[in-house]
Amino acid sequence: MSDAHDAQAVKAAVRKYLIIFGALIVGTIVTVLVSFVHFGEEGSNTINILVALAIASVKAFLVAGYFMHLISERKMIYGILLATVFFFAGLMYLTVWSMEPVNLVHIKADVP
Amino acid sequence: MEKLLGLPVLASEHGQHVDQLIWYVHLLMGALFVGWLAYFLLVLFKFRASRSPKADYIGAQTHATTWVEVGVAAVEAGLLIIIAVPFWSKLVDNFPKETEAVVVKVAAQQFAWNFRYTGPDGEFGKQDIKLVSASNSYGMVQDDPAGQDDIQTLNEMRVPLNKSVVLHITSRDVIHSFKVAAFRLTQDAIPGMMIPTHFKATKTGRYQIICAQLCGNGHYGMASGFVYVDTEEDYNNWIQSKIGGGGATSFE
Amino acid sequence: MEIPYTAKIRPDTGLYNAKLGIWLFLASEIMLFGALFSSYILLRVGAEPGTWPQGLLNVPLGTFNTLVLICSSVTVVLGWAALKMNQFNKYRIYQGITILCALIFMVVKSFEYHDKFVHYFVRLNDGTEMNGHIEGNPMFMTLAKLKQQNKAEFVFHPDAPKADHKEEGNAGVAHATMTIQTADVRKLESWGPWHNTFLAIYFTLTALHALHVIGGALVIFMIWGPLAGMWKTDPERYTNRVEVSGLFWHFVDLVWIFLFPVLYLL
Amino acid sequence: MQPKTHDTKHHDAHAPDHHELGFWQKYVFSTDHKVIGVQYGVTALIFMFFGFLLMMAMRWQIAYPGQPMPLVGGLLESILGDVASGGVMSSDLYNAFGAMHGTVMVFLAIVPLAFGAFGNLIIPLQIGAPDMAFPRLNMVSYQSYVVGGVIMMVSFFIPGGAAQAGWTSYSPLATLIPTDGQTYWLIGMIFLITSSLLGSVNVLATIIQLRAPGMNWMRLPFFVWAQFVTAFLLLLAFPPLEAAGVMQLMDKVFHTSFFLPTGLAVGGEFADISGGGSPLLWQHLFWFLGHPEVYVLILPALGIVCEILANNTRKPIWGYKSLVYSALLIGFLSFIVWAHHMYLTGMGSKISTFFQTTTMIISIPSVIILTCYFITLWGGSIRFNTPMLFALAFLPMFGIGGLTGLPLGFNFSDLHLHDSYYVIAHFHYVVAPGTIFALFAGIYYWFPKMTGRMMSEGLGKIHFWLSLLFMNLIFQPMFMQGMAGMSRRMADGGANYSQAVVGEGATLTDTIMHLNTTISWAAWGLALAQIPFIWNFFWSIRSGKKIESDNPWNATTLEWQTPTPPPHGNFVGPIEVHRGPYEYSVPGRSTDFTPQNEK
Ligand code: HEA
Ligand code: HEA
Ligand code: CUA
Ligand SMILES: [Cu+2]
Repeated sequence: MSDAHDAQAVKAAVRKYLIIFGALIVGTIVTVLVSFVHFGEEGSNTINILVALAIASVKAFLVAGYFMHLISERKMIYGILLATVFFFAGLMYLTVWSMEPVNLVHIKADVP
Repeated sequence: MEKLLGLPVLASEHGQHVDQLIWYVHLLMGALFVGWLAYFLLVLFKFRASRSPKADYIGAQTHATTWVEVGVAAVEAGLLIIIAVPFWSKLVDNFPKETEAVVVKVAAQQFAWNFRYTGPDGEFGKQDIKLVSASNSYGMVQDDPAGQDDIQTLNEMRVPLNKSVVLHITSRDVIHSFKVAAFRLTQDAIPGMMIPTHFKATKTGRYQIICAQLCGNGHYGMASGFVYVDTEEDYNNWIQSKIGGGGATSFE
Repeated sequence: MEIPYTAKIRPDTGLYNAKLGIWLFLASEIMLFGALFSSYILLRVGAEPGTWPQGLLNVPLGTFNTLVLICSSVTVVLGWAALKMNQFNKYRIYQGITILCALIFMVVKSFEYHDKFVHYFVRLNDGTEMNGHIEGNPMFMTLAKLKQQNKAEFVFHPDAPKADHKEEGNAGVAHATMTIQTADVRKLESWGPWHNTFLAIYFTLTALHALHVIGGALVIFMIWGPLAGMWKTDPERYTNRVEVSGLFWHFVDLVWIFLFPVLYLL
Repeated sequence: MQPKTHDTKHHDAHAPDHHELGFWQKYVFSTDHKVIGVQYGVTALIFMFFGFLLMMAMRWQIAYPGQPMPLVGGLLESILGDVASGGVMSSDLYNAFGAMHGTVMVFLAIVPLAFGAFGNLIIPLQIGAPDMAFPRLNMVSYQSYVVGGVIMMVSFFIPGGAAQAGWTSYSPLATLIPTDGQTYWLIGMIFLITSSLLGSVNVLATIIQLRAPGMNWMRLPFFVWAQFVTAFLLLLAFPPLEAAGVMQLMDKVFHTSFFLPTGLAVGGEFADISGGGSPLLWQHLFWFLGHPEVYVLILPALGIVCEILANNTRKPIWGYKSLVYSALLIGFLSFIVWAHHMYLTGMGSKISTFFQTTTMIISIPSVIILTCYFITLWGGSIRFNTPMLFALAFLPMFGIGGLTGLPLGFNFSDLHLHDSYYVIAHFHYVVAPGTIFALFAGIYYWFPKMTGRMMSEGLGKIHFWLSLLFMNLIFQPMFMQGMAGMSRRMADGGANYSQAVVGEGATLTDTIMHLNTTISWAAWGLALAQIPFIWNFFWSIRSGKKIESDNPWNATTLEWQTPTPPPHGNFVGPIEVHRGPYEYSVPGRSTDFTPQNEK
């Protein structure tokens, strides 16, 4: 495994890791700065949430993709993660959907 | 068919459709069960080792089973589309107009049922959560005029015959469940939520309210609540007799 | 018979056992944190409009901790790369930094927790509500404890009302030290998880995350120190161990990448 | 540490064989999958028996509410104190026993037995692996299970007793009951969940990585497939419950309000909590596990039945591929049907339509699996030995349980049946004469593999016929009670409800009430019917008939192609697989079975 060819590849990878490191730091700082700016309509912070989550997702992609080598991982792992993501999405989406007021017949009881 | 299945008396309008659905599903189940069981016993007899010493590598070559499976799926789909979905929508989406119905607020507590009627003005009095206390369990705002004629009862709910009744169900402490078997109606009473449901009684009488959700050590004894289905006249008399007892609390 | 593929890769799956194992484990971790995130969303969406507290947390400290974790993530992967290139000493240094980062993270976190535990909410019998600190900065003080200790009064430093952020409850209260009679107090509680739903989910999520940090750091430390002898006997398996513990560590970092904006900024 | 008691027994049983490993390494901290499997099995059987004991006590209270319990009443009073004063079971105690019966049966008995024991014992052998992929993790998984179990047991003896809010632990009730039982329950659950997670990682890695050469996916015995899907369910469905458990623990211990809404008035007093939580959130997270969990209970059973059917019909399983795809489909769909347990929590029509549609869809693969089993019987040469009897009885019993899931799956009929004894009967038919029968079948079937001795056929048949009779006597009447409107979780068996009304509108008629007594006597009969089994089990370990070959059932799968009991490392030489799992009665062969490793 650790033959000469491999070592070459690893050396190249190290450069990549450092670049990503930089990107992650920048990402963090941007997230913080952006949080002080208010986007969209007054009283709604939907856009702010989306922006913050978008940056976080990019960062997550970088960590998972490169530090965790997911980009070049095997089919089996993709399969497992795909299933997980699917079920997670199901849990999140269906639960949130089930509890959305428009989908429920009940209202919040202000008084017992 | 009620007798055959052992269902309790039926006293509500939508209940007949509940019974229908239960009946049809059981027909499907019965057909499947009897059919397969007959096959099963036959095969056990026919292919027992002493009678059939050598097994057949290939076994059955049949597509009949696919049709059974498709059939089951089709019947399930049918029941879903024809009965279950439309009638559920009717129950939860198509509420009768509250002006034309009797509206009752139901609040469960360990281990009793509280009911509240609007009284003649057709309006519930204001309530405020901060006012809830042992002596004012509904948190009634004392000087709200709409609240003066509200009627509160404990463990006694009266409804007129053949008139839509809309219930707003909630709970004060833990989750209970408002079930009246004769109405084929069950609805969880969940604290923090006001859940509406409705029914139309079709038979006068006195029906027991069952608490169908484990709610503590008194759950089994949460049995003193009743729904009385009265004639329109009796019902109105009762309402009249209750007004005046107005703002009095029903707690304890 | 030995168990196959503990170090070697199985040709048809392209994996060695531990790597598959850790990914499976991470899948379950995704569901664990995913469920908590879903709960957070539900509680937040379900909160009465305007009651969800914002800006309760210290953003600079949070940012600093984020950078610390990112840093540790890089050193983990660099350490692994060093092993791949047969540079054991370099690996030792990198992973050493990782462990250090974990320590720094935990120390900073404990300061943040402490901040909350000495911060109080008071409601007086006349309905006045205030937030602030009790003189002497005791942690977890409660009304019952005060009474137990026979303290008839205590000195209270209310928070300064913030200029732009709407602070919970203390609008209009003067920023001055005051003495409060214990008898006047109806409710006294520190800003622990019990104080409101936000703090509840904040403490739950970050404490669970912190447990992962501690666990991960311990494993990395064990491989780095006490178990390092394996590098001599079975370098391939040793490198795999470093990789696997690294995968876990990256995941911990990943969780924080989401926790930080969600809890601190939004 | 904890597992000592029963391991001593085990040690006795195996006393003759000597090894350089000491007692502790060999039996308590063993990393051999077979030993761990046996540990799991024996522990789980004991818990199962305990769960049954709880239920027998409850059945007394249901049949004769308020009367002191004979024999055990005094004992309970002296151990548990006030909750059983005068030997009468209080409703607190009834609720505690009920919650713990559910918990013990599901999490401490069936899952560890079906997944922990059978999974551990059989999977590596059937795929031709020397052990599980992570032996040490395997050991930790077992230990974590024992710790969880001990915590659950200890909770009976703390002041106030064990958890009382049902195995579903709905908040706010679970949170508001002032005693600590629920806290113990939650901590215990966290250990049990950890155990299951480690176990499932192990099983998945083993199946994916350690298959012998030639053992490709479509040559796996269906049992292995069933365990594979089960492991995935555990892996991905349990963590949300763990999250929920942590949150409920926070509610209980740190007085947060994850599941408590604003404005609770407990006992008429406005509760001083921060509020803002949601009781429904708990239900969603619980049932997100809860539903996959029921398939965790049934899939291994389906797997066991498949092995035994093929072996005792002496022919290949009909439709192997559709079995595999159905199992995968069940696994997949089981994650998106959970809210059928919540139809009556105030759902609108869109959501309930979605969930009842998925519920109906998921019944189809079950129908397919059963159909495959039925068709397999056609053209066989059926041997009626004890394992086969249990496996055969499983089919109609699971059939009844499964079919009665349908009326529950339609929200409109659930309106009447929800939380009634109909539900109790539904799921007991699937888990008791269903899963438990399959597990009995598995025990009788694989017993010679582990001990080198057969269990007695005669006693086995007595056990079978009596169990079949009593199981049906117990659970069939419950359908009638449920239909008539009897609610579950009634500490007096519904007496209050039946007495309160006379005449028209009476909820429960006398006939329905009398069934309570019938059921209870049948339950005690069922207990007696287990005596031949327990005797058979322990007696046969030492004195059962010795098997003549390593393959007493003339089976094809790999576990029978090793020495008995298998040595550490399982197989003597390298093993290679050449054919599918169920090559029975292959034309042109001299024997009616062709093992997988035979060319
Ligand atoms: C192993 C466990 C198990 C299994 C397999 C199932 C299987 C199914 N369950 Fe069940 N269920 C439980 C365990 C299980 N369940 C438990 C424990 C509860 C209660 C929890 C609680 O509240 O405490 C419950 C509750 C429950 C409810 C909630 C009821 C309520 O609370 O109101 C519902 C509603 O949809 C439901 C539906 C179903 C359906 C549609 C299936 C389907 O998957 C069934 C599919 C199977 C078939 C359709 C059978 C096919 C067979 C044939 C066609 C041949 C038959 C003939 C012969 C053999 C002769 N179940
Ligand atoms: C896997 C799950 C499982 C199993 C197997 C069982 C098995 C049984 N259950 Fe239970 N039950 C539940 C899960 C289970 N149950 C759940 C989840 C609930 C709901 C709880 C709640 O409301 O929260 C419940 C509730 C429940 C109730 C309703 C209580 C109520 O609502 O008030 C009743 C009533 O009769 C009941 C009865 C029985 C009976 C008679 C058996 C019998 O079939 C038991 C048969 C057992 C055996 C035959 C044991 C054999 C064991 C051995 C022989 C051991 C041998 C040992 C060695 C060899 C070492 N159960
Ligand atoms: Cu109220 Cu049960
Ligand atoms: Cu279900």
